Amino acid sequence: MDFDFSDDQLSLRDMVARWVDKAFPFDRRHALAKAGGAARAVHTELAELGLTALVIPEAHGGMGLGAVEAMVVMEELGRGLVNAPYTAGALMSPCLLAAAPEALQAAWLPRMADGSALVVPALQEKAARYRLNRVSTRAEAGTDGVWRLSGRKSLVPAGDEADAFLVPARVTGTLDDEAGIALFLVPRDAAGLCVGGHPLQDGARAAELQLENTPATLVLEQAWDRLSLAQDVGIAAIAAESVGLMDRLTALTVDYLNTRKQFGVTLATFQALRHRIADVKMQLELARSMSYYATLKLGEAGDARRRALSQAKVQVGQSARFVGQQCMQLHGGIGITDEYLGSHYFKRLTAVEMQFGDTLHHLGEVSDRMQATAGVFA
Amino acid sequence: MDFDFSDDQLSLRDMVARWVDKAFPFDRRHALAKAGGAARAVHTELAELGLTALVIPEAHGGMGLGAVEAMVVMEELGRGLVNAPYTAGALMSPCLLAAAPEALQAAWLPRMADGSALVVPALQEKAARYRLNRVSTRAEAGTDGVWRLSGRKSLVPAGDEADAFLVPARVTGTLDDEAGIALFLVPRDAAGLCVGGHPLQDGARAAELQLENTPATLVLEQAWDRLSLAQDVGIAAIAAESVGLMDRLTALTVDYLNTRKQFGVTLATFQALRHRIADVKMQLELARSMSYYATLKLGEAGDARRRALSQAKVQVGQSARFVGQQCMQLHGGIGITDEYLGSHYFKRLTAVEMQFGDTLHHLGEVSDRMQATAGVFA
Amino acid sequence: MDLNFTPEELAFRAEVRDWVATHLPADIRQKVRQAQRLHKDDHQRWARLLGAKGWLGYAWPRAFGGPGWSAVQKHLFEEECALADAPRIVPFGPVMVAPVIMAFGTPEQHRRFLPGIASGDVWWSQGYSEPGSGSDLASVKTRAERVGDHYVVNGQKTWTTLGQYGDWIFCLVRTDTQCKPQAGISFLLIDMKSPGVTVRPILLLDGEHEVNEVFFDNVRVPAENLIGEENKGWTYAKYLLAHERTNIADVNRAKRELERLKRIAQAEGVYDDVRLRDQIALLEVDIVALEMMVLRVLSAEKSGKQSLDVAGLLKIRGSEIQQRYTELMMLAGGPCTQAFLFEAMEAGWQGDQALGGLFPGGAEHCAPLTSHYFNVRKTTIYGGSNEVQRNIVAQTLLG
Amino acid sequence: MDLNFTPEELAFRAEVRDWVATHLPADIRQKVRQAQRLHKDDHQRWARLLGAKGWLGYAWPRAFGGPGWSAVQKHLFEEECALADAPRIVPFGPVMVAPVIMAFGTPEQHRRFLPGIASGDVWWSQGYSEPGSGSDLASVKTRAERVGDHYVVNGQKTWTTLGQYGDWIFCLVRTDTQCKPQAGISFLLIDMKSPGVTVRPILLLDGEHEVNEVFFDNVRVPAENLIGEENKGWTYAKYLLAHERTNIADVNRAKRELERLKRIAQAEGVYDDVRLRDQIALLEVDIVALEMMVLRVLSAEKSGKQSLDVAGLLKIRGSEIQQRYTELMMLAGGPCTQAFLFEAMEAGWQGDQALGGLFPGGAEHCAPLTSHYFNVRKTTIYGGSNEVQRNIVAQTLLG
Repeated sequence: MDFDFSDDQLSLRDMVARWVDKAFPFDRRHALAKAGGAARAVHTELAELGLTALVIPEAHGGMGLGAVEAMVVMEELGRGLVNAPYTAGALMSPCLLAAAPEALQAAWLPRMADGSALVVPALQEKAARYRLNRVSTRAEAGTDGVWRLSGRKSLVPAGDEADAFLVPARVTGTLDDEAGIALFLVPRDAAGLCVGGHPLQDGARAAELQLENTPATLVLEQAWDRLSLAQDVGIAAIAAESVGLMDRLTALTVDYLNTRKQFGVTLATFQALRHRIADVKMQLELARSMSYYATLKLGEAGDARRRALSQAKVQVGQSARFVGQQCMQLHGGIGITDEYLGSHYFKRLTAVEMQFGDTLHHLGEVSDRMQATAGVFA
Repeated sequence: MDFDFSDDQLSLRDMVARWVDKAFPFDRRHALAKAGGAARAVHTELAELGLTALVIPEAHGGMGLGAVEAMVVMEELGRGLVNAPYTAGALMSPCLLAAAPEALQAAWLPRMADGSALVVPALQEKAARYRLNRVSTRAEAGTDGVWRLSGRKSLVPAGDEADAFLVPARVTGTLDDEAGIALFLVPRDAAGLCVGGHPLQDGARAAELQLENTPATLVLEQAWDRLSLAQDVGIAAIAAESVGLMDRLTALTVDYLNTRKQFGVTLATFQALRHRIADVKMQLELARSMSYYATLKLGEAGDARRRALSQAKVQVGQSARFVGQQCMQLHGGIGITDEYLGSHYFKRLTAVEMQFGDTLHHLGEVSDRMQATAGVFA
Repeated sequence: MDLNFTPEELAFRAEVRDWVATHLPADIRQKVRQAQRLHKDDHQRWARLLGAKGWLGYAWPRAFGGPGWSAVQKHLFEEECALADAPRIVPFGPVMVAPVIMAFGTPEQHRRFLPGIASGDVWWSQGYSEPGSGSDLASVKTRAERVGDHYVVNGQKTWTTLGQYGDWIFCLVRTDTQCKPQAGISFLLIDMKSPGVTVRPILLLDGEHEVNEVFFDNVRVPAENLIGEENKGWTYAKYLLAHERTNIADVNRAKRELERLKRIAQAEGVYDDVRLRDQIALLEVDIVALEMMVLRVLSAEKSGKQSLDVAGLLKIRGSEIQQRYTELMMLAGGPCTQAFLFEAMEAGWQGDQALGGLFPGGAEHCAPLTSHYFNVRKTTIYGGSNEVQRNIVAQTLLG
Repeated sequence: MDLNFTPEELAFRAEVRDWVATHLPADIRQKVRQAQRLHKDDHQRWARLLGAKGWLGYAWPRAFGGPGWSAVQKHLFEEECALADAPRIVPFGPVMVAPVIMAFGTPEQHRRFLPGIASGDVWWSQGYSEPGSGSDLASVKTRAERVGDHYVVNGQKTWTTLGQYGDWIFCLVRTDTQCKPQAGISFLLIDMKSPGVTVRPILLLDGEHEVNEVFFDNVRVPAENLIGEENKGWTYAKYLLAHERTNIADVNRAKRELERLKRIAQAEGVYDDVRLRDQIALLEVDIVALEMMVLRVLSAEKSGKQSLDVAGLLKIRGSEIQQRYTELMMLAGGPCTQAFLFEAMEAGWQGDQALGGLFPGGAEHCAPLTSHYFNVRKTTIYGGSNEVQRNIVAQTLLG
């Protein structure tokens, strides 16, 4: 039981933080968002730092590091408000591809590691909302032995900048069956694939994919467990990102309270506001605790992992909403302007709560999985 | 649209308030509670004031007044923390008996009006929790034409001080069927009736009734609608009582904040506490608003009345909990002592939330009855 | 005690309902119903229609050409407008500055300014807040120096809502720096076309241009544009703020938006999800309670028997409810509300047809939901922040 | 980073678990499990068993006869005791005054006082709060005047938990009235059997006798009972409060009570009611998050690498969670928890058999639920109210 970071992990954190300081100031971030959220260039810079190789096995040109390192990177990307498809492209996709045939791994992972290829999962179907198992996209094996996919995927991260997509599609079963979902790889230039990119509220970019008899390579036939794991990897990643976001937004708010004067004194002299910032700190530390929990539970077996990750998402979702809203309120008018850094942290925190299932959704997941005992070592 | 009280209503309020001031000081209330909560003597005093006659028709010796007058009385009884079986004996039972055969009304209502008889409803079955329709007590008509009841009722208000009980029992149907519930009158000295009285957490008194082939008089054969109405009368009554309770507890807390010194200044100088009392005031006024709503909606038809009363109970339940808990907190240690008046308001507010359905129960009722439009005039 | 409106009140309501149904332009109604972007022309068309009917200054007394409605009638008018998906009346002219002009202006000022406000022809803006003054309104720094028969104004106002459309602006300006902050303030009406007035947009976090900074650089303002006495402006400012409180809870719109929330939840297939539905049910209770509180205020005004000072509570609760329904709409809309298309705020936007049929927002109703959630973060900050309101409420209780 | 305990830590946990399972008397365990009333004998039997094992002073260093456990070991010990339904260790002796005696007492005082604390034979009480001092602890008024080789003590302490059983009491007393409040306080140990000491019960709102007033009327206390220097008591008091923070979150007991809440909900047939169940699920998340926060503190103490000052947060959250689980237990228990039988708090109470079989509470678990809900209202007030804790948290952030 040890929550210290190793020296290597601390160096990793410093490296990311230094890059943010140097290369990702607010005006760059703001300009990228205004321009529609394209972030491939940022992804490339992260690749140059070696970060896209982080969790890819050494055998495939990666660094073979683990969930804790991913958490460290995500916290710093959050603190720096970096909108890059890192969770999708550098953490979730390698997790999904780890279950692929060796040749497919060899074909893609090294290029993903060096940043020359960006592969992102396309897990969301609009009508499914947060049900990962509600897959209506169909896959059929043609007489030529080629799988072809038809259907539609939404909110695919950096979709119109990616080189390929990891697409779950239904081979058998009814709409919600967990069995019968297979995972495919579809290059962006595949026939019958239409990609429509659009900006997101948080300043990033996503795309809608329309597949019509689009040829695809099979990654994994019974993909449900792996999809669930990859989404949990995503949850842990954005939990860590949220901690970074909240940490920095809280710091901004503390600075503001200590600077802004009303009625001749700083806002920090008002007890009601002092207690509010104490409540913000509470939510931040609870979320940080559950971010650690999420990351350290990723290695557990199915249901124990699922329960833990949903518990974490419930806490992070509540914290993100509270910290975001209260820090806006504590800033007054300046906080809700587009030119102020803080409002963009709030917007990203809003998006985080709705990514991979909102708070009510994950509360349902926790509720469905409750056992007699509970706790970290239950 | 008019929320002013008439002069008669204001006089009624003053009369009750004067009686509380003169005859029901805290030490009397405290002593009654300590002695087990018996309140028949208090009921008799309210009868002497004419209050037990309030809603009973003039034809039966009552004053024939309505829901607004009942609300006025209940607010004052709440403000005075009066634990008498007024809601049960003077408001709900007359409502139930209004559907009885004329002879039965003539036999009981005049004596209820003058306080010589106390008749209370026995609506609660333990396993039913808050489901009024879950009636497992059985009624069977013997060959002698006499109905006999068997079953058990819980938490019957002032049960071991009452003269008779109004008891719902199942004639036909399965456990939860609304049809098939009839209402009976059972005198306390009926054969096969065992009454076990006990104190309540709020200082009042209730009883457990055990009925074994107990002979009973039929009040109403299809009693469901009337039972539901009577419970809604009860909800409106305790909503008004809660307003009185909260009003007084808030005033006590305001006094305390303006008196108690810490760090050389009164507590009222601390902004965090000032904001808390503002939040208390908010909950009080929302509850007061919904108490009016509850009372003024009692005359509406079935589902509209039900929805309104449940909406009111949700608000009052939330307010009662918040105001009770926060006023305790604002008092610090003194607030939670038995010798301090305020703690008894808190205890009654706790009981109110769990009477006739707690907040979650009524939220379910509201949710089940939602319509496209909402609002006071929806 | 009676929850019902009188027959007269009901007849009045029916009259308003009929008139609004007949006169509110369908395109404007559709924009409001879809919560899309309103432009100057939309606001002004509706204002002029109301103006022609004599209802733009709906709270004005008859003496000044208003309809002389009772508090209940004003409420019913507001409710009918909200339920019919009419745009909010832009308040700066008819609701805010007009009562000040009526109460403290000269007959000449009445003649000069009120007709343009009543007709909807002249667009007024508000010049209260400054960069250094948020809740601390009296710390006005914008300077007005008397030079002959003019004031020369220098300084900056901010958070000027829809100021980009403004013809005139009413301002708190400092005319005396040697006294207590409140004592040296004057209330000045300034033609925004005067040389030296610059309006600069402030984008809010939803990306919309709703508020502005207004700069004054040696702006010459005729002395006859001063309202009341010099250095007495704080009195007039407080009078205005008290009038601003009307309809502060905005419960009529909340009722309308609750209906919309239910429509969205149904369309998205989550109306029967007990978790979300319970949140909607709780909000429904909140809104009914707020409406009852508003009705209690109206009743008290009507009878004059008992005063009911709950303005602070109405502001707090009304703004919290606004924030809550937009939050629930966003959550009901689901993940696709996180797509951001600036065009989606415009009428005529084709929803699902955008992006070659690939916009993820699906039904049009989802597109603006997150923007709206962002937009209403302001409601707990402006008009006296909810923290300031709590101070006021506590003051009435604790002294 | 590693969420797992080391093999050594796990072995330690197993040892504690075995020992507690073997030694905790079944009747005491049953009372704790049913949340019934514990009497002096219950507390003391368990204290003496722990004392005999050398574990009553489980946080003591070896130098003073303690086990010298690490922070993690202390946590595991607390957790195992909680999970086994052991009573809380009454903290006033072993957890509160002992560290002060060790740190600031003389060798003679060590010899005289520590053995009785370690063995569980001597019952200590706390004399901090006074009627006029709640959160403002330094406003101590109880006077101790030096007369020869004695102090003569006059005044009153209050909120003295379980003081009715006390053999000794440690008190903050005022020995100098001419200086700043903090500067004139001394730390005095007083034999409660001394003439002039009177203990008077305060009933709390649940009707239980848990706290007391303690009056001092010309009580003569030998000067050798002074800890450290005269007028330096405030320093020792703060040292004690810092030590009191150990286990302040009480998350181990919360885990246990969550389990009990689920048992109650199941027994009452509402475990599958989604509305209540969601509330339990939310509480489960709260408890896991609190436990992780506690573990982070332990890890920081273990490595010494990074300090983690979240004591205020732990107090706030821990107490809120205590209040919440008792509230949910009451709500899960349903309307029959509103029945009040004082006897129901006693072991041996026959539950459904009381009142001739007519007690409505049904299953025994329901009887004390409302009393417990009432009882724990204190947790957000005592030990530095949650408002004071928020002041402290804000201070670390804002200065």
